[in-house]
Amino acid sequence: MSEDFEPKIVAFVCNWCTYLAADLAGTNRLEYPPNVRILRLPCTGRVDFNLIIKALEMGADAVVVSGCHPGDCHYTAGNYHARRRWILFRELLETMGVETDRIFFSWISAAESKKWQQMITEITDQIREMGPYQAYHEISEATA
Amino acid sequence: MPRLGVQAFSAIERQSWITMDHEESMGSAFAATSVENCYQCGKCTAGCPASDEMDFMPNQILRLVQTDDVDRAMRSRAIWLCVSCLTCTTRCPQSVDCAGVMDVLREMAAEQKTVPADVQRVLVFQRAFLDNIRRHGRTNEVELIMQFKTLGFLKDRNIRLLMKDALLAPKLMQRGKFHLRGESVRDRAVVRRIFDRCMPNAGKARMAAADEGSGSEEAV
Amino acid sequence: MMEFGYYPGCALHGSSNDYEQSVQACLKPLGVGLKELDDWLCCGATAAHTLNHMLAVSLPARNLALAERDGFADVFAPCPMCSMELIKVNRALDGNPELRKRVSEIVELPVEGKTQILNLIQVFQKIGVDQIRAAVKKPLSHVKAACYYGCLLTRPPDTLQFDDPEHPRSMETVLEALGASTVAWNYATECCGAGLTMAREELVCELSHRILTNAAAHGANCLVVACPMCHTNLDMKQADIDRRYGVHHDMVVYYLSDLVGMALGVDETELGVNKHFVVRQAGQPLESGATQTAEMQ
Amino acid sequence: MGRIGVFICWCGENIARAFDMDELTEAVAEIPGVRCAIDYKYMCSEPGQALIREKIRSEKLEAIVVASCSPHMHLKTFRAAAQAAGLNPYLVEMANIREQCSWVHEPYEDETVAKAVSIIRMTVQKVLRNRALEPIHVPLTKRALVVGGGVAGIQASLDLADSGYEVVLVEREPSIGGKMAGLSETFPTLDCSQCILTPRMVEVGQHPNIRLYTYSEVESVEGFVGNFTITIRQKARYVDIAKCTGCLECWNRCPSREAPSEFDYGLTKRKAIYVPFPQAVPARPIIDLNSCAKFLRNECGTCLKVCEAKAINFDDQDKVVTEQVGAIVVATGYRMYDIGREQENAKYTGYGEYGYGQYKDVIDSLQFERLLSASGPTGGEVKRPSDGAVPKKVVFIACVGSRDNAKGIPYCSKICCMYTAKHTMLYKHKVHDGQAYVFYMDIRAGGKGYEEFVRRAIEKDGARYYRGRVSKITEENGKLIVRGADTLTGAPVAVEADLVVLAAAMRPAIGVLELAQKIKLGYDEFGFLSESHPKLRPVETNTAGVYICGACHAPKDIPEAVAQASAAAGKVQVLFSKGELTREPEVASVNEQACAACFACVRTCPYLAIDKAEIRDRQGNLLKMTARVNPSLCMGCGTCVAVCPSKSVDLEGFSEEQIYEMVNGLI
Repeated sequence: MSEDFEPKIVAFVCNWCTYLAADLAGTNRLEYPPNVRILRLPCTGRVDFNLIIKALEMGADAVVVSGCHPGDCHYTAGNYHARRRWILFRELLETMGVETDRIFFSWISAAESKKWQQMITEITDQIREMGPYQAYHEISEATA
Repeated sequence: MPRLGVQAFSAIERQSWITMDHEESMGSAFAATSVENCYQCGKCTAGCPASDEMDFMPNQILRLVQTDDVDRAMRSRAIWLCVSCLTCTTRCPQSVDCAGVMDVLREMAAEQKTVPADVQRVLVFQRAFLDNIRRHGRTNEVELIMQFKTLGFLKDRNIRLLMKDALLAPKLMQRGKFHLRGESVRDRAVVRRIFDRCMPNAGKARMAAADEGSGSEEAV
Repeated sequence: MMEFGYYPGCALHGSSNDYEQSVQACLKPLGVGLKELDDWLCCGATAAHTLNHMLAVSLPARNLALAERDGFADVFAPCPMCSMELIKVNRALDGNPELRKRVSEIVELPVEGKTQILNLIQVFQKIGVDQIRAAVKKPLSHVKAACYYGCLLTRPPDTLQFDDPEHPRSMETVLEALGASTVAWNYATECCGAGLTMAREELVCELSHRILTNAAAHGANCLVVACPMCHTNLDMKQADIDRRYGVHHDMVVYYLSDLVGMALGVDETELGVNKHFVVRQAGQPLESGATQTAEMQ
Repeated sequence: MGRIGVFICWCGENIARAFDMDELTEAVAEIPGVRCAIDYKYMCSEPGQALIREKIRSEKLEAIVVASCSPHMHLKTFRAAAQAAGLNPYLVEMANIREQCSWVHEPYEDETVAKAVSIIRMTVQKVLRNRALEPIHVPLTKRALVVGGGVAGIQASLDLADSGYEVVLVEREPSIGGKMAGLSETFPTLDCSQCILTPRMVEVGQHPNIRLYTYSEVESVEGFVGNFTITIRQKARYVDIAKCTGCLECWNRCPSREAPSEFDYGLTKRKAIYVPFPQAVPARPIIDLNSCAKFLRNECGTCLKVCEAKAINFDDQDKVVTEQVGAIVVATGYRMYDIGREQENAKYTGYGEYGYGQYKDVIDSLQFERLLSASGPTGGEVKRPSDGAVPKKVVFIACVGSRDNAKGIPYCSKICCMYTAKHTMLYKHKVHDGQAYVFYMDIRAGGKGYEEFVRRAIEKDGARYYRGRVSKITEENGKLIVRGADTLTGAPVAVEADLVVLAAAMRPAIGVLELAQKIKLGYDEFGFLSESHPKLRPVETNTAGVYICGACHAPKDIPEAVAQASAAAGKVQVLFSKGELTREPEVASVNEQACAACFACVRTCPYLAIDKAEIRDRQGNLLKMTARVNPSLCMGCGTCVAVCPSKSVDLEGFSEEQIYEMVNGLI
């Protein structure tokens, strides 16, 4: 692996829990690697899984989807729907040969800034270890 | 069959023990039960026909199991006074199979030889009963009574009890209710094999009953 | 001609042979035949589930396997202890293929758990209470019965799924069809001590004494049972109980089949009623109620 | 669009310490579409906002991005500033380079700087595709429907009516008052239930703002928040209550006295034409078809003859009326667990062992309330039903049904501990030489003055409490033998009682599930209605404009039910306080031509904001079916967008295109 490889991680987070956790991490000055880019959505229920593919296609090395804990969804059940879709979608991705271990699902509440920090740190290390998702980027470039 | 033992009642496994064991060997219809569900309302005690004589009430037996004091539950007289009428199980608001727990404790107590002396007679009777089936495939009442009386006598040397029902025999005979030669099944070999498969350790069960006394001293 | 498989159980081939005699005699005029299960084994009773629960599954399972092998859809088990054990195992096997496999190996016969087990009351229900009513020759207007169900006819309710475990009425329904009256009393489902007859005699006497006392207090002139153990405790032990408590219960205890038979005109001797310990001369009317009790609270 | 202004805030040192602000601003200015990039020390300050306003005008900016703190902090501030300069507020976005960048990453590191730029680039991509939006205005009918005229419904109705709003109160029974009207005295103060409730009932009956429908049921509910259409069925009562003067001559003269009194829970009989109880509101009679000789045998007709007001109408029919309301308060209350009776669901098997329904002197606690009540069948003297004797030993059994998994009710009914203590006390006050026994599992007496109340029952009024359940009740020689356990001594207990009172569980009222389905309310496995959030939205439901209070939500006592009712009324007042409803316009919409009518969105929408709709041509022929979002209900979660297989739904502000381009901008 190249020494200077800086993973690109796209995080789709919900506006009411994980986005606020990331804000709180800031307020508490909890330092973590800058490789993560946060995209704020109203709810993880909004995450269409084509978005995940799209992100990988566009050059992300990993994707994080993080929302409210089960039962805490601001919109009642969006996170639950997201989770359910993901279970189905994951198999499809695996069949297609997508490295699903580059896709992370988590529940982080507005109070769990520490958990956010730890998760991002761990994922960054892990992806740094795995290296860039060259294979997929190449496919998408070739077909582009 | 998983071997029954006190160690199986360790804090973590206790709950799954009763559940698992029943599931594994008897299937779910046998009221796989969790003693943790008992909230000590005492309805079992309130309806128990034998509670008057029990040293621990049925709810207390469950409490002992809940708090990992299975040993005391196993040494209790209560489990041998239980008449298996299932009133407790039927009425339990938490669907705890209290009578089933009594069965399990009796099985353990018999194996670990922790049966108090004054209720040994129950165990002796049950042993004699099983032994009877093992040999004949059916109960042979005369032999069962003789065996029970003798073994019971060996245990408590109570002549009154030994002779007590002797007066009944002629009356039974008079009514044609008493068969000196009991029935046996034709295929006795298969009965033996079933017994051997179910109780590999008990082996020569016949006499396990006789040397049962050893455990009782410490219990009383 | 109706025919059921028949699992007598040890008691009916032993000291409770009067019960077998009664059952056979009362079913004959109803056109019901019984075919005994070939080479049946003891169900294991309380002893098996006290000492070894695998045995408590395997012994009844062997009998169920025999019934299946010989193609019996229904098996009549007059002893509630036997029928409860058989049904319990039936249900366990029916829902559990793994257990079926294991038990089949133990009992050396394939067993599915598909046989329907009937108790005495269910046999009468199957024949049809209306049919029985139509066949009555001597209505039992002199009978004022306390129906005693004991434990195992209705318990455990989830397994047996037979009648209300607190206020059963099925025996009353049969008796009322015979022209008998029944009393509402309190001990219909209380335990008599059952299998502890030998081992805990004093307990059995105490429990049975309460039952006899309550039945009399509610005006019954006889007790009706459908269980050999209940009969033993309440009938055979009655003299003991009388002695122990200084009373004279003098309470006749009938099997349900005795009364059905009597109403159908079957001779009491044929039914084995003369073998009971507490008896009335045939034809002598039952006295109503009041036990001469020396001590009552 | 291509005239985007980016305003980069230093936030004093908070942002500026991490970057060379000049370099950052220059890099941002390079982003395609950016017309100008400007940095300033405190963008949220008045001079900062003035700078934004000035640039919007001078540069003719079409949209702006403020790169500073979290949008949760200042998005509203900057949107207001932009609006002041004539820019639509939905064309303002924020790039969070403080909480999510400068505060958490190493200052001046390349990656930190790169991240800040990419956050801004992403936000520019978004705002480029934002559309000018106007808040959604929804008209509002300022009238409320209250379902249920028990104490909770009465409280909610009066609160709303007193604050000037019209209320439509629908009660299923012939009179309002609910369960409370039948109670004796209330814990923990022992004030007379009817003394405190009946004046409130009269107030409801006379209030100019309350339209009362008794003996009526809600038949259907259409529409949405602010705009519900309610259909109400007024059941035929065979007495025209408009003509009736309430002289009750009919009641006095009716010869029939056969039907068990509903109000006395079957302890007495009532006539065929009757007023449920003397203080009923409306105090107008009703004819019961099933016991009236006129209807049964076409005989009698006495009431018709004696009624001078000509109010009796044997040909009366159900009437259906509609009402327009803007909000709904559901206060349908509870019923008692049917002890020992046939249950509607086998899971709630009864208590045969307690002999309720078999022994006359085994009664439930609502029946005992009637025996204690001065207006009850015994005039407040405690006399047992079988022979009218004064019971000297009374056994109270708590948790009958409640906390009994085997009977299908694992929950605690919450009020039984308190009313049972009250029962022992009132009994002792009336029967001085009597003894009360209580079999209980735990005493749950949390509440103001509650624990003290229970202690008083035990210490002062001598109630004997046994901790244990009862296994069986039998009747011998006119006594009820109660066989329970005292788990504290570890022994069975038998009490020979004259009367047994069973504290049965509280269950939701019959029919509440049908109502819930009509209004689209959630409910739990026991049929209690679900609140929107257990802590923060306790009287709201997930259907906008619908509120719940009282025991339809969970078992609760009178103080709690009343407090909740006032809370629900307060929520309605908040809703009604505006001229119309305004809602955030960032909602979903359906491309109806593309919609394949699979209705996956209809099924997933948590707000039931998507309906199935028909598209017809001018002749009225059905062209196709489509999903259609009701913008008045949509909360903008976007779940429908994600589940739509044909990509025919989109979410304003978070459209498919926007998010794709934002991802593009990030990387």
